[in-house]
Amino acid sequence: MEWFETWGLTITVFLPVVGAVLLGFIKRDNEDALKRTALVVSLAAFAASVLVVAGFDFGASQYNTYQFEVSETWIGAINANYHIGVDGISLPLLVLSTFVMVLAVIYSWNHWEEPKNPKAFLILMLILATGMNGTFVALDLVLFFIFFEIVLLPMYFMIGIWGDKSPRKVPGFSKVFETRLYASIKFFLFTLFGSAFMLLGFLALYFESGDVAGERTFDIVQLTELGSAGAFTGTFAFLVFGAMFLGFAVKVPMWPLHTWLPDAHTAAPTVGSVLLAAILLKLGSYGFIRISLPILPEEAASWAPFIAILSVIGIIYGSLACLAQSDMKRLIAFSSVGHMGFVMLGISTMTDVGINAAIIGMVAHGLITGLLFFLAGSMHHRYHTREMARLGGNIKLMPVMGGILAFTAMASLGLPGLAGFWGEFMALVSAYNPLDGLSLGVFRTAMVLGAIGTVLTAGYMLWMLQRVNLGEPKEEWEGHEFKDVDRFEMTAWVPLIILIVIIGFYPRIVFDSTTDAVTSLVDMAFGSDATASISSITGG
Amino acid sequence: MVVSQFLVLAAALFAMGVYGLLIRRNIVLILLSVELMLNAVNINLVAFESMIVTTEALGQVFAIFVITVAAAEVGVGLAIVLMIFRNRQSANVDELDLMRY
Amino acid sequence: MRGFLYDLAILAVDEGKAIEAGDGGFWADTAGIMLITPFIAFLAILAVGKKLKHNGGEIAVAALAINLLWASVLFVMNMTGGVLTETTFEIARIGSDLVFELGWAVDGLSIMMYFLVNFVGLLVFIYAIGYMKGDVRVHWFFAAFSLFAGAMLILVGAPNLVQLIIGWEGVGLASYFLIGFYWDDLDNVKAGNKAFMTNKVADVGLILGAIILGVSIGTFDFGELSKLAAEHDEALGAVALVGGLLLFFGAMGKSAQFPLHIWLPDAMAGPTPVSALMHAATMVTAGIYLMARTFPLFQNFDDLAGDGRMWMVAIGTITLFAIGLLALVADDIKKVLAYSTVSQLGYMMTAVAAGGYTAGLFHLFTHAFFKALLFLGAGSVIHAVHSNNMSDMGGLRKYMPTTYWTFVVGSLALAGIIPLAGFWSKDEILATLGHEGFTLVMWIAIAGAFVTAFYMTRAVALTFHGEYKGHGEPHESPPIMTGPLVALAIPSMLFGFLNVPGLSLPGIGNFTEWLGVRVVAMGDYHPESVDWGLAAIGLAAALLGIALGWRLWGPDKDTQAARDRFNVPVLYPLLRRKYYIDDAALGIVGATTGPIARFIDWTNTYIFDGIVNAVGGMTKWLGGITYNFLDQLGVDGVFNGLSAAADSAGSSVRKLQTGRVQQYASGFVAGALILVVLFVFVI
Amino acid sequence: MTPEIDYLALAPEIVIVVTLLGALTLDLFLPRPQKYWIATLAVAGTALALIPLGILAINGETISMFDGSYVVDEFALVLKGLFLISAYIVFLMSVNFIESDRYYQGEYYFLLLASLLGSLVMASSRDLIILFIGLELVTGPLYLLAGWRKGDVKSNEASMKYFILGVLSTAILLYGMSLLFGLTGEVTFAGIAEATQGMSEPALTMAILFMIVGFGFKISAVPFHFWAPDTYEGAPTPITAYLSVNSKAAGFVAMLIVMYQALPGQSDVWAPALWLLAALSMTIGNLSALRQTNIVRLLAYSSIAQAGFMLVPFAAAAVAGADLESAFGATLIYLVIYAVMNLGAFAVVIAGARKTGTGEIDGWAGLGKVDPILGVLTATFFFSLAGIPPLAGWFAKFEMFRSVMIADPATISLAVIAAINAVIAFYYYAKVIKAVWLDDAVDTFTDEADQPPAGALRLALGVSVALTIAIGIYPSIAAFVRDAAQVLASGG
Repeated sequence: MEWFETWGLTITVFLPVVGAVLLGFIKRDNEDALKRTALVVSLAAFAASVLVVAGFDFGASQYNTYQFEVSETWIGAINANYHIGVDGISLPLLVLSTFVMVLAVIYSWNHWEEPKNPKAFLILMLILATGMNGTFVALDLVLFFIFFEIVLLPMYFMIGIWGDKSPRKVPGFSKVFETRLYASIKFFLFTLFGSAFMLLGFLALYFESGDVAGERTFDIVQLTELGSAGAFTGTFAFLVFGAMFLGFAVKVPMWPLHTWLPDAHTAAPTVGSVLLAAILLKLGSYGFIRISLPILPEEAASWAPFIAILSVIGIIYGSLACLAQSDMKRLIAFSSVGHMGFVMLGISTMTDVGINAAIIGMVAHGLITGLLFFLAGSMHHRYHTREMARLGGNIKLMPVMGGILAFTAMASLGLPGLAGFWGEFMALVSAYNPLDGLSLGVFRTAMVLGAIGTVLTAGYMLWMLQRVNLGEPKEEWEGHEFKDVDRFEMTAWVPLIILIVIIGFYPRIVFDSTTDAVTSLVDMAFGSDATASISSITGG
Repeated sequence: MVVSQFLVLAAALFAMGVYGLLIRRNIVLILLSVELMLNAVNINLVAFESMIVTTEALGQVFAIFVITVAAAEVGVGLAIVLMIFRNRQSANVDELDLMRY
Repeated sequence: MRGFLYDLAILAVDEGKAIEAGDGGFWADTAGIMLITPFIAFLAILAVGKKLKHNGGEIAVAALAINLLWASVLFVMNMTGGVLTETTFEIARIGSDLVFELGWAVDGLSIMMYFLVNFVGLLVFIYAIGYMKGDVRVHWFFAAFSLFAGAMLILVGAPNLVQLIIGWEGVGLASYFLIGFYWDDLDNVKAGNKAFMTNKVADVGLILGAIILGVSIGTFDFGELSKLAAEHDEALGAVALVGGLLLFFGAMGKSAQFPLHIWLPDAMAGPTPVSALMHAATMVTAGIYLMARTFPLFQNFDDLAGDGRMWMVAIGTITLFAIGLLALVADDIKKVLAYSTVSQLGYMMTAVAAGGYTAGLFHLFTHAFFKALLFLGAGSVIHAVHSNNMSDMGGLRKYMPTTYWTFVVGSLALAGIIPLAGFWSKDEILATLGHEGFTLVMWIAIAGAFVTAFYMTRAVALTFHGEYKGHGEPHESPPIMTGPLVALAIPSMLFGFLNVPGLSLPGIGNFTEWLGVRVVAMGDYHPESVDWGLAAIGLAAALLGIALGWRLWGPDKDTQAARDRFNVPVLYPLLRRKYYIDDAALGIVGATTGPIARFIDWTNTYIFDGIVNAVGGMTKWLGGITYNFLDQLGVDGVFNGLSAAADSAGSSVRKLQTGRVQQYASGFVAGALILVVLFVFVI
Repeated sequence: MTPEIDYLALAPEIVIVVTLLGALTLDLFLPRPQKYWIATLAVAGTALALIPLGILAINGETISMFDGSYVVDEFALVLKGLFLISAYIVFLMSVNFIESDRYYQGEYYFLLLASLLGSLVMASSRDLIILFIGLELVTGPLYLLAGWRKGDVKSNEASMKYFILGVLSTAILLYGMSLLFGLTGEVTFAGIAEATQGMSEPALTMAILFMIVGFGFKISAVPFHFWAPDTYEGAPTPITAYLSVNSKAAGFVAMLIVMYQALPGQSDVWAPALWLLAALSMTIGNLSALRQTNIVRLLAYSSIAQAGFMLVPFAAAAVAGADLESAFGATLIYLVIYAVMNLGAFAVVIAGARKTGTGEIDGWAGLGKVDPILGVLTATFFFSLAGIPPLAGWFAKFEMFRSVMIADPATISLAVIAAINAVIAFYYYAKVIKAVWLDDAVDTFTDEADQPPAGALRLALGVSVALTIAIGIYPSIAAFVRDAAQVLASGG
């Protein structure tokens, strides 16, 4: 396994894109071969990531020390390196990403959107996988940027080609757009806008590091050391943080930069929405944890209340917006705004509890909302509408699917005992007692509002269940033959369900990986007295 | 000797050239305006050379190059004029606005 | 391991009070099985329930039977010496010392609840097999019912606040499922939503309270909490008031305290067994249980034990009296029982809040039996006449004797007639209130006793006496249903003696002692001897209620008819002058109780329900505003506006491209000139 | 005295000269059907010229002739390489394009080779006169080539506009040069650099500005860009490609040499001026491109905007303590990458126009479904132009941003303008991709639609796509250009 220490991550990241190339050589009409190859490749990538977990030393997780680390010169001229590695924070997300990718491939086995073109679709999916896995392991700002952006291309085509073809009237424009076209370009422009400024931020760090450390570097590890040593401060830090904030906040998405999300999610083909919700949104929040916070701790602390406020607005706002939706998928999309609000609230507290909350929140949201989008897709597949007004009595027509929908909705509203609970609960815990020096007023208000947000969440989820799942089916479905969950859907969904329950009752499987890393991250950024926020006031 | 008169002359010629290029409608006349401008340059060069005497008489050399190139340019120009005239029996630049926006 | 309770016991010893408790050995160590079997049953029923004879009912019963074995053994062990231990395992550790644990506490309190839940639960499950026969998707009923049992046991077994929250929301979920069990009709679904949402609102209090307390003392562990409370810990004291009241708010939701009681009557939309087990016997008492679990917190800090307590007692008092009156005008028999449940919960809450730990819990204990009994009886009746309305019943006693007698027993117990269970527990509450100085409250409680007896008599009279007004031929329910009735009637009669003040049963002591050594560390009050004077007053009130009730709704035709005129009391004297004195009496009663009851009914429907609906509607409306205006026009509009601007800018800019070469040249020269001017002359 | 001449150093130029003479003579003797031999010759000659270039590069020593007026150093070699390779690709594009035309191939290749020669000469020039000669040699033939389709009035108009504005710019440029000469008495850049060191003189400022105007025409920077869209549209597409790559590059090289070599001391004059041009070019170019419906015109405006991006690093040079090398290198790298991907884009345009029979973007709808490979290529090149990783374009933009990230309001503000423009630009590049992939096919496809592009064109596409992706994934390939930059950046 020696070689795996060095090659493990590289394999995990690039296997999918290699697979994409392979698919390129397979005849377009040979669908089975295409699907099988894609499945094998994604399974292999998942297996690789599992091997990484197996070989991961959970004991040694001092922050900023990475395992399976590789560092090779890449762009020597600007001292940008191919530097990758995992730690307790990125590990769960990496596994989540490879895992969901496998399910996505399985699901798409017999769910092809029009115009049917499995070859192109699978190729795009695999490219996407490389982008996502890469972002989670990149330890060099330039590399991170590249992976962060690679994700855009496939998603643009997924939404644009296989997206929702219904017309959409856009305020401010005279003409009516096809939803997919509007959504795809909107998605791309928003993210591009954010990442353009993010890049400026990275560059600024690069030069500043040259001034303070003698050698200019994009290396996250080195920059983290500099940052935690207080190298970056003042206006510089403010601007840099702001620039990176734009990049990450758009991706998360944080209010008020979220408006691309409902359109993108709604327009995207099922698998697209799933990956978008399950993984892509995490790239932003991961960026905050991995880059903004360790490298610019003081600045992060001074931005924290602002972020907290935006997060809470997001929570309330997203939930309220959900209550106004008539389109099931759009409702689920808006729910993401609220859930990611909790994640960001956790991060904004700058405490180990908060950041742990954020990470488990990301994982849980990935599983739950991913599953919700699978369901929405499958139902659209059968009803050919997502209008909740036309649905109803689904559980009578399709008991299994209805049951799973009910389960997932419950998980999504943060029912204790299911995965969704820990992220929300611990985010609130951390908000009660944020990093010393942060305004208690702001954060405790945030806690209360967040708690109220959970009520709203429950509200729209039950409302959705009532309109979609319960009551008598509408007349228009008289005599329709509805095929309940088929075996591909089952294979894709059951793992998610199991994981949601397991994490709900035994969150250790995530925390054991993250907690040490997070604790020492907070130690490193804010000094050891900042950690163990719980004990900091009780004296242990 | 005094250089400034020459410079003023050159500037004036150049200005006329520009003026002509802007208001003349006939392409041939436009070409002539260009000639004016180029010659203004030559006057400059020679005048300067006479002021600061360089070992290789760079000014004159430069001027000769300019004259040569100018000749070539006009040659090309006239070719184009001919081509256009063939196609539309006119040498009026105003009529050349097929492509816009 | 002996765990936190043991530490507490030691603490008690320090206070010089003797305790002796075993660690329960095998039975306590394996008590966790009780928390798991229902979930296994849940999955099993979902998997194979449809195929079984009783659609999985047998699985559910089996699961609870196993549980009852453990529960009973522990119950007995606890009687004879006491059991005190907990078992936990870590499910999450954040940083150095924020630890989340799951596990099960085995002490007087939890054992009492284990027994209660499993005993009543088992009987109700058995009953349900008969009751649900031939109904739709029975397997789902039993699955959800088992889910409830599991969640409830997780709740009562919780050694810490987090596990309690898990169970807490779990039972909420189960009740959502079961209230909306007949979801083909959206009204039932809405009732379920209403229950879930009301509780969710209250849960905000619970969760915030848990966070505030937990973060302040660095653990969510009940033992730590009680210990620190007993030690008057400062960090805890600082947040005791707000934390405690937040917990109380949470309790108000589950235990249907005024004004959050509104969901409970609607919850009757569920099948009757559900109402019996969840919305009478066990789930709704979770709030009381929470108060009891965190009892030291409410006792040991002046602000909370002072002003805080006033508020809580006040809420409890309003609940027990005002809501009790509503039972007088309800025609749906289950509604009558529901209002009665709310009012009884009011008693318990008042008692616990006032410091009557034992009194409150003892009433919880006895109430579980006879209220379950009443509901099952009502269910049996409904099963027979296929209607919930007492106006479709009457005279059933000759058709269904067993049901009748058991129902009467339950009613008398509830009314608090000596020597039935209700009498002793209610009397203990009155005594506690008196002792703790809530004299006014005590008198209201006595009045409440009168009202209770009054409406129960009405229920019995209208249901079982007079002549039958329904359709078809009602018949006694099958043994599988009457069996549980009898099985519940016995404890309803006898269990009062388990805690007669001053009476210690040979070898097993009494309820107060079983409840555990923990009490002693918390300075609660429980009467050492029966105050017969007070008892007599309480009893008198009850008897008066029964007498008036009987007089008013007694079995003769005229007054049977009078029941209908009762809703329009102004006309009543004009129609009947015969028994002038009686009329006068009736007039007074009618003219007073009627309007008051109806007024409260009105407020109930138009104010509190109104508020809930208004809040719901408002929120939706807000959602509309947020989305349609803010999002689509505002935030989103900015984005669209920008790109639209860029678009038009593009079109205007490209107009420069006129196609005229000389205009290009002019631009060219102009550019040059501007540059020159700018850099040579300006800069 | 006779100056000693290093023929190896001049070998590339000589090879080209021989080739173009050969082309001329062959044209006399070959019957029409065999004319394609001329194309072959041109292609071969260009390729051949790369050999001595390689040798020189390996020797790596700087050879200076004619008292330092003509220098063959790493910088010159890099640029000559760029010019030769891009010309090579343009020839490949031309082969079938011209064959399909009924016009004279001989002259076509002769003129193109002449222009190429001009650019080669200019890359080595370290003296006003040679620079001027070189520039004119680049432009002169192009006036004619722009009007190559004699019968086509559009083509006439294109060449006419190009010509008139061209000579105007030449005149202004020369006027500037003459002033410069007058002020310094020098024509070699080294000499001028010395003489102008610390000189502050309105006339000098004016001279510099006039020269900037002259170059501004060549690189089609706003407001000297008006000719570009019309000429691009009217000229034969390969020539357009050549215009937008080689002649633009030539203009930039001239600018680079003059600014960094001859006038390093005056950066406080030219940097702000170029700041202005950069901002204008990016903004106006992008905004106008938004509404274009013709793909060639769209590329024209895009090339204007791209010129703006390339000018950005210059603006940084003025700031105190600016790293001239990285600024210089940034422009150079951008130039190289831009050349590769823009040629690719034009190759796609030729192939696509052949299939769809139109240059209108709407006419390309659904091309991706008819010919997926071409569709993928389109996406590759246009996304690369938009600067989306992992395609070469990102590194160009990255370097551009890098050069201006200096703590100074002027540069930071320019960076922000550039960032916003980068986003706008994406929108219209995406328009083409949207048409090709997202829109439903309109059946305007020609009967050739199903045939693959001709061999030469395929080669052109292949070369440029390979480079685009390779550079994008492993930018170090392009980064070596920076070493070349060092030679000049620090003022020679």
